[in-house]
Amino acid sequence: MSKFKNRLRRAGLSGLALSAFASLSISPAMAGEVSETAYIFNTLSFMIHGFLVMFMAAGFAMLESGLVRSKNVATICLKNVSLYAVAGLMFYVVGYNAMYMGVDGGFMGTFMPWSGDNADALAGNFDGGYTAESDWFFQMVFVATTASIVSGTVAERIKLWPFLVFVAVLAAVIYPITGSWQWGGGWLAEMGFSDFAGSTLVHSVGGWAALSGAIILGARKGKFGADGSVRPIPGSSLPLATLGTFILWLGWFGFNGGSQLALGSAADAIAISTIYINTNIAAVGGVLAAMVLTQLIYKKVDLTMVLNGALAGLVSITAAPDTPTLASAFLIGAVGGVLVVIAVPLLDKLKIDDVVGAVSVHLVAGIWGTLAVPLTNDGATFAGQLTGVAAVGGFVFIASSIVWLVLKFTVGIRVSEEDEMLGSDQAELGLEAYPEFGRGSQTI
Amino acid sequence: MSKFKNRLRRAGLSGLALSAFASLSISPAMAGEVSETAYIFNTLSFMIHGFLVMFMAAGFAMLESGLVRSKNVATICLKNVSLYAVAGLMFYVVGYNAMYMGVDGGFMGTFMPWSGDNADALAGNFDGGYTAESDWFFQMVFVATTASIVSGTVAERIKLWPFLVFVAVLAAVIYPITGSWQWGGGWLAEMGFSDFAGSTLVHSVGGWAALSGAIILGARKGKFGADGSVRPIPGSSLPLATLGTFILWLGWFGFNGGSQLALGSAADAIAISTIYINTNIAAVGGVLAAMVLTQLIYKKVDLTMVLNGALAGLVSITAAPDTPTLASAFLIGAVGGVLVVIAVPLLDKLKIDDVVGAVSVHLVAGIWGTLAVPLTNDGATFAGQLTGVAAVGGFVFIASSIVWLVLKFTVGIRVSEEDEMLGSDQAELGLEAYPEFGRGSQTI
Amino acid sequence: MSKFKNRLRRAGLSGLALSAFASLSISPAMAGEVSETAYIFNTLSFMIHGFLVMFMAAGFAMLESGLVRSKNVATICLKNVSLYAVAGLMFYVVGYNAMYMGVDGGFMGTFMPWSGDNADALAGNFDGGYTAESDWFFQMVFVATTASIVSGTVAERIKLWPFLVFVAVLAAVIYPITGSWQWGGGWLAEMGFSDFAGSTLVHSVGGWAALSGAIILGARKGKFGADGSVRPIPGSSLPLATLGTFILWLGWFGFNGGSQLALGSAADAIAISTIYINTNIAAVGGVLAAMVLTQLIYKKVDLTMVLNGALAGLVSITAAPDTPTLASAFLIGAVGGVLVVIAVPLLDKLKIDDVVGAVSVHLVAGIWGTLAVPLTNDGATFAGQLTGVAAVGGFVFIASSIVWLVLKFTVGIRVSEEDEMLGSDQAELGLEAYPEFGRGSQTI
Amino acid sequence: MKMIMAVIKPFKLDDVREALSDLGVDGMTVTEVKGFGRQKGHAEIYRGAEYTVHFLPKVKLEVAVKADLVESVIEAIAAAAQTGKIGDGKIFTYDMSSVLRVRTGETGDEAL
Amino acid sequence: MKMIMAVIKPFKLDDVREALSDLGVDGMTVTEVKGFGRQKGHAEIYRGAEYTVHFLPKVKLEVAVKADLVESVIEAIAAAAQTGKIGDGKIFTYDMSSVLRVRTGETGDEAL
Amino acid sequence: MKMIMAVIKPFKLDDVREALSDLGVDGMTVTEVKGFGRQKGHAEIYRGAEYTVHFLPKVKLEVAVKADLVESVIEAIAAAAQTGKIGDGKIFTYDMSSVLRVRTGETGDEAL
Ligand SMILES: Nc1ncnc2c1ncn2[C@@H]1O[C@H](COP(=O)(O)OP(=O)(O)O)[C@@H](O)[C@H]1O
Ligand SMILES: Nc1ncnc2c1ncn2[C@@H]1O[C@H](COP(=O)(O)OP(=O)(O)O)[C@@H](O)[C@H]1O
Ligand SMILES: Nc1ncnc2c1ncn2[C@@H]1O[C@H](COP(=O)(O)OP(=O)(O)O)[C@@H](O)[C@H]1O
Repeated sequence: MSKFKNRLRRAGLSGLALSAFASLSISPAMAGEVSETAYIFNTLSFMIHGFLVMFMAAGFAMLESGLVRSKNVATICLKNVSLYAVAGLMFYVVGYNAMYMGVDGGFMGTFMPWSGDNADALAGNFDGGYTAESDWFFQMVFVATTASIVSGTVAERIKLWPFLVFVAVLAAVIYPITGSWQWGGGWLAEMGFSDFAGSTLVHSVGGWAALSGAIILGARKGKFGADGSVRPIPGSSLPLATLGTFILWLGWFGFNGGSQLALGSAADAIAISTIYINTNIAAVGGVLAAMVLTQLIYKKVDLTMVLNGALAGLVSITAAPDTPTLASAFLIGAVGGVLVVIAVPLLDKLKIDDVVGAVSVHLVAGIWGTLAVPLTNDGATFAGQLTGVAAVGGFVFIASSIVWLVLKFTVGIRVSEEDEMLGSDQAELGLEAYPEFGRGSQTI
Repeated sequence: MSKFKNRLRRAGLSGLALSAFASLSISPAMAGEVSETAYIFNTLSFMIHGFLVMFMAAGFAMLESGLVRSKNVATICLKNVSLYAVAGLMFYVVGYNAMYMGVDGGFMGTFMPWSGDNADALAGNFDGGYTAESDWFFQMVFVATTASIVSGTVAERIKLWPFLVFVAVLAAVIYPITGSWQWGGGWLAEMGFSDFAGSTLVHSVGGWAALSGAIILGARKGKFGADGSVRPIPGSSLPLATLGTFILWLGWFGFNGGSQLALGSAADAIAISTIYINTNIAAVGGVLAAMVLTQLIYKKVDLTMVLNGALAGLVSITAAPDTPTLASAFLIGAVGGVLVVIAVPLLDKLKIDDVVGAVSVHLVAGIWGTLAVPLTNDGATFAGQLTGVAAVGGFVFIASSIVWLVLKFTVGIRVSEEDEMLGSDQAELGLEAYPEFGRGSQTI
Repeated sequence: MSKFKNRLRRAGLSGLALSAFASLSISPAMAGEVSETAYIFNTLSFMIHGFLVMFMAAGFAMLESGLVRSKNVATICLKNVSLYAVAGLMFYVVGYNAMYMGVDGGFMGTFMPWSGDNADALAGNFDGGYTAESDWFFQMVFVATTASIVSGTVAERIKLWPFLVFVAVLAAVIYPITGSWQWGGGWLAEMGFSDFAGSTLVHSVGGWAALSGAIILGARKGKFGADGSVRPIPGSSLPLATLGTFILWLGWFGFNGGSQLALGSAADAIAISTIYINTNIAAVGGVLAAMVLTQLIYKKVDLTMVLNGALAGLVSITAAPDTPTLASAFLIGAVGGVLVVIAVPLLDKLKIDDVVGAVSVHLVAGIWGTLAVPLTNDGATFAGQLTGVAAVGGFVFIASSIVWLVLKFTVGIRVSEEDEMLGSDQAELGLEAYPEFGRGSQTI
Repeated sequence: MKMIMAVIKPFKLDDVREALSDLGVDGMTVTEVKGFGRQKGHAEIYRGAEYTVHFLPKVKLEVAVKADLVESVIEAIAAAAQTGKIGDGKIFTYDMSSVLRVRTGETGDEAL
Repeated sequence: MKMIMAVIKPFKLDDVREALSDLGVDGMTVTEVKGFGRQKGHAEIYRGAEYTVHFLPKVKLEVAVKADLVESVIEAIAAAAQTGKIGDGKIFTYDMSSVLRVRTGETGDEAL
Repeated sequence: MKMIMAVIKPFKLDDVREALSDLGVDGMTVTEVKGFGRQKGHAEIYRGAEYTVHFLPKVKLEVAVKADLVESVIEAIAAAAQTGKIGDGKIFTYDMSSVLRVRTGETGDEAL
């Protein structure tokens, strides 16, 4: 199967996705159906959109740095750098091929290292559509995003190395398997599931893994009172959290736009630019919904909720950023913003301690976005979407739980109570993120 | 009128702007004048340059976060996120069409929601030049920039919701109206005004709106002594302000480069790359002028002035980034840098409290840049430029003042004196941007 | 000689680099060998990759802001803004032509201002390959990078203006001369040296200049005890350092990717996308090697070393990002990460005070990367590489030392001991980076 | 010789400093503190959960003064710091057994 | 009237505040400090160089109390702050010669 | 038993700490403070407007010592902290009525 068919989407999208083949065949001398120009455009789209998604790693790092206490900031920075490294390496070593090689309607691909092959293109046949490397690059940055989601939820109490082991398994096994079901052309794809850029395959996968981690790890000391009360633990730097959100918003143009997988035809250009504006206005919807709702309920706007709202809007639109009108995209995002305002305190009530709200943002809004696809895309059905959500959720939650539990009962996943008081930075890294500022204040 | 003709610039530029039609008509089989390849390039230019401009929202957020006191940092972050959301939504609901639809030499377009149409392109006729969505995206991020300018000037004392109402009116009515006069093909365009990427239409518009806001709102408590003395109020984080400036500098390649509106021909590629280096060296000029001048006058280089100088250089070149030589562009930017060093204390003397220097940067340098166009562009006249500056300035200042005054005498625009002491973060949001650091220091 | 031949690389690469000429000659009506489409693609590559490299200035600013003490943060911000300005200006005034004009196998070009000429392209002959401006832009941002490297090493004690004088000489004379030897088509290029994107020509040049500066300037007061002990001086903000590293990582896709100098053919697209993934995985190698090594040696992972490790991986791959396999690229980067963990304490032992580790990252890993080229590129020889490393190193170290010494014995390069205690921000700029936070803590 | 320690609202610091300067007191040491008192803190909501901020930002002044100035200094601080609203702060006074100016080695009243 | 000054471990602050509230003491002033003591700081490695962190984060409480409460307040703080591990901190007591509530002008025990 | 409170220039802290260690004093509490004194602050220009920075960064040390050490500790601090330039700081001394070590419950000189 041609690499170009990877992540070929069903449900009415194949027309667009394939359009690169049909047009721009401007050089009659060339044998294949895809012109060299289209080949370059397609590759360029992966590269540009790929580096935008890569930069989301910085966005997650800043968002999470801003939302943890300063005694854990250096550790969360280290986790964000190292998870990107681990995820990228594992996706090369086994993940990519486990997701895309020889899935053929089944349940997983082939666990072996990836290697690219551009012989056809070099010989003048551009029907592969784009370079193997640009495709790998774009797919790789997606798996890093999934891992970033987990780090935020389990922050401030998880041990560094066990966390990285989890990330390795996630990137090498869990993410590729569910990915293969759909984007690898597995059973879900055959069944008619639709998830354009990964509301389920990326965001919910990260969210489920985070959720199982949060439950198994337990809450941070002091988060919940003995009497069941919830004690908020404000983050250390809201401008960094805001910066992180803006970086993620920027990265999302790459995330959703690049998922068109082609830029070689006018139809692709139309699709990607439609995706851009829908993606943007969904975030706008998330922002405004979260603002209005927190103002109404709490009489004050909560900045952290608004940031979460923007991201929830983005996650919501990710399953179908190409089909809605601007107005629908706005509403889809706004519902995401509403959901996050409801989900965050709900998780608190369930005594699930999600430090940055990642479960509410990526899992809850991811489910919503996936289920909302049939509203704007005739090719998708509610039943099909529900099947996908349930199957992916079930698999990821169970698989993640097994990994977390194995880690818990072997090397342990949680820092000691004393180290938690002291902060991971001092306990695990032996340094401080802001060594010059007073430390005592952290408990005032 | 074809969408492609939007923002068609007069004064000798039409040749370049139209060049996309004339060349790359490489596929004889196609009916129209624009090839599919050119269509994709044009669209891609809007998308890439558009996301760079979108990221300027993060730049403004960081610049302003760095230049306000920490007790107002969370609020300024919230304002920057929400103004981007509000401006983007309003530009969809009425702004875009008010600016571009059926202006025909007149004073405004049609106030109705935007909707894109790519039927021609899908039918194989690419004479529209680019996708409707990419155009909308690029125009939308410009209006967000205008709104960001205002937020910096009126920071630390304005109420959140009335501010957002002002932004909504700005994006829906004020900006589109003056925009229609020129880029929408209205009377200013017919008269021969020239403003390539918006020294007047974007930056001065933001600057005038900010100025009227600052005057009507009054200065921050403590900014001016009873004896008329000026009391500086240092910003909380200069590295964030520096980061913001760099992000804005990066975004300006999109701002000016994308305003070529096309990349479909070699002539466009030449124009855009010329714009890039002129834009860059104008900022360089602004930086060096501000450095040398503050060193000479004050015997010390003032980092905040240098950051303002960079931005002033960028604003100055924005009216004509395509026509100057590198040396002229450097000088145009340098004059901008000089102006900002003069304007900032001047505004202080006038008891106008502009928290981040946005009026000096965007309005003063914007006027300078607009008036400087005839120096490097034969198609523009000094009289024509002056007419544009005055007309736009008069309209925006009056319209903004009306809006501010209506808000002032209905819902009120200023936080109470006590809330101002306490800081908007605690008073309006009930949280702190840096909850862990000492707060008392803020008045030391 | 055509501008397009600038930075034409030897050693088997010319095939790829020239490929833009050979293909996409899709319009039979055109006279030249390069199509307009290829011309636009090539120019676009320079523009996109150029703005990514430009943004590295922000990366350096944040990295260095995070690694100096807060009393020197505003100054390092100012230096990073102003060095970018000075370097860019000098490269225009003399640097570019000194590097590229009329080198002809010799030792330097022509010291005169740059000016672009696109007459051929405007006349329909696209054999120049890309616009003159886009080429200048891409080359200019490289010299700014070199200057940024120096600022980090000599931070916290150097005087502002003498530093900028050094940067001016570096950008106008030193960098262009060694650059001309290779990328300008001088003697090194003829001899068979290979340095794809500048492990030696950019990073080592910056590293040697930094090293000579650090030696001549001496260590910060308090860095080394009278008994020869090393006293660590922790940086003020590790999240900013992390952000800076991520921005640099992002920028490196531009740095290495754009150095392909073309995107006009499928072969170029393949090359650039290969470069992207190799660049990325080399950084991954650097991160993981630094993590594992610091864990093994010190029993704790050192975040600052990991950040340095990422950058060392990137520097290591820069000399040949196009030829290795993913696995080799990973290993090349990993060795870079190992080297940095060894070099940092080694420099300390030599009493060379490198504030941010720039010598270890850019010089040590730069040498390694250059020497490693023959491992993956048959066109390069170990002897040739060694010659290049030695010649460039010798020249830059001596030339830089002369400049530093002249400055030292005329205007002086070091702030007074009292000013160093007080911090450059107060002493040189008269302001504070974080005026609201406690200052006394800086010595606790 | 007495040490006067006053806890006041942060935005009153400049007024108090000026009031003391007027009295000829030109030495004091200031610390950022957080205060807990009758002014009970405020209930806030963060991410949907209510909580009380117990400690409020205050500024602590330490002013060493000659015995004969003690009364007037306390009065001056009290007058300048008062808003009449809860949380205005407290002024505590201690005896001091000695004082020394590091620069000159002077002691006693000379050193203030 | 005495001033009790206690240096404790930061994470014990909430426990101490609650213990004092239970005693009816509803005023205190808190400062972030760094402490040096028998708890010798810890050796760390930063960029390959070993060094000792001499000063550890602590929190300082100042609580002014009526004479008859002094004993019980000291005991309450000690009980709430104790972990039994080195570095738990110290409680110092001084005499205070006067106190004034800025808001009302009350003095003496009334002002506490 | 006395409490010695010294306000010094921040960069002298390490020297003072070492001087005290040499005397066998191995306990102290340090606070970041801002000082106002004869060292009049400095005139600065920010964005074209002149202003005076009234408060300068200082460090405050609190050292509780046995009666017989008071003199030598004061001397040691003064010697280590002196630069001879204005703003070197002050050393204040108080009586202390009691001290308690939280960890062990020891009191009096034992507790120091
Ligand atoms: N007993 C006390 N000991 C030390 N500080 C106190 C005491 N009581 C109050 N304070 C300080 O004085 C501040 C103001 O006191 P509070 O009781 O809130 O208001 P008021 O002084 O108006 O009655 C507190 O925030 C605290 O810093
Ligand atoms: N002589 C002293 N003067 C002032 N503060 C002291 C003194 N000794 C100890 N401290 C404070 O008490 C804290 C705890 O003391 P330390 O000797 O480390 O442990 P412990 O109290 O368990 O013996 C120190 O960090 C310091 O802040
Ligand atoms: N009367 C005072 N009460 C409290 N602190 C004081 C007093 N006078 C001076 N100080 C502290 O001592 C520091 C140094 O005093 P200053 O008068 O500037 O210099 P010098 O001690 O050399 O005369 C001040 O910054 C302040 O923190």
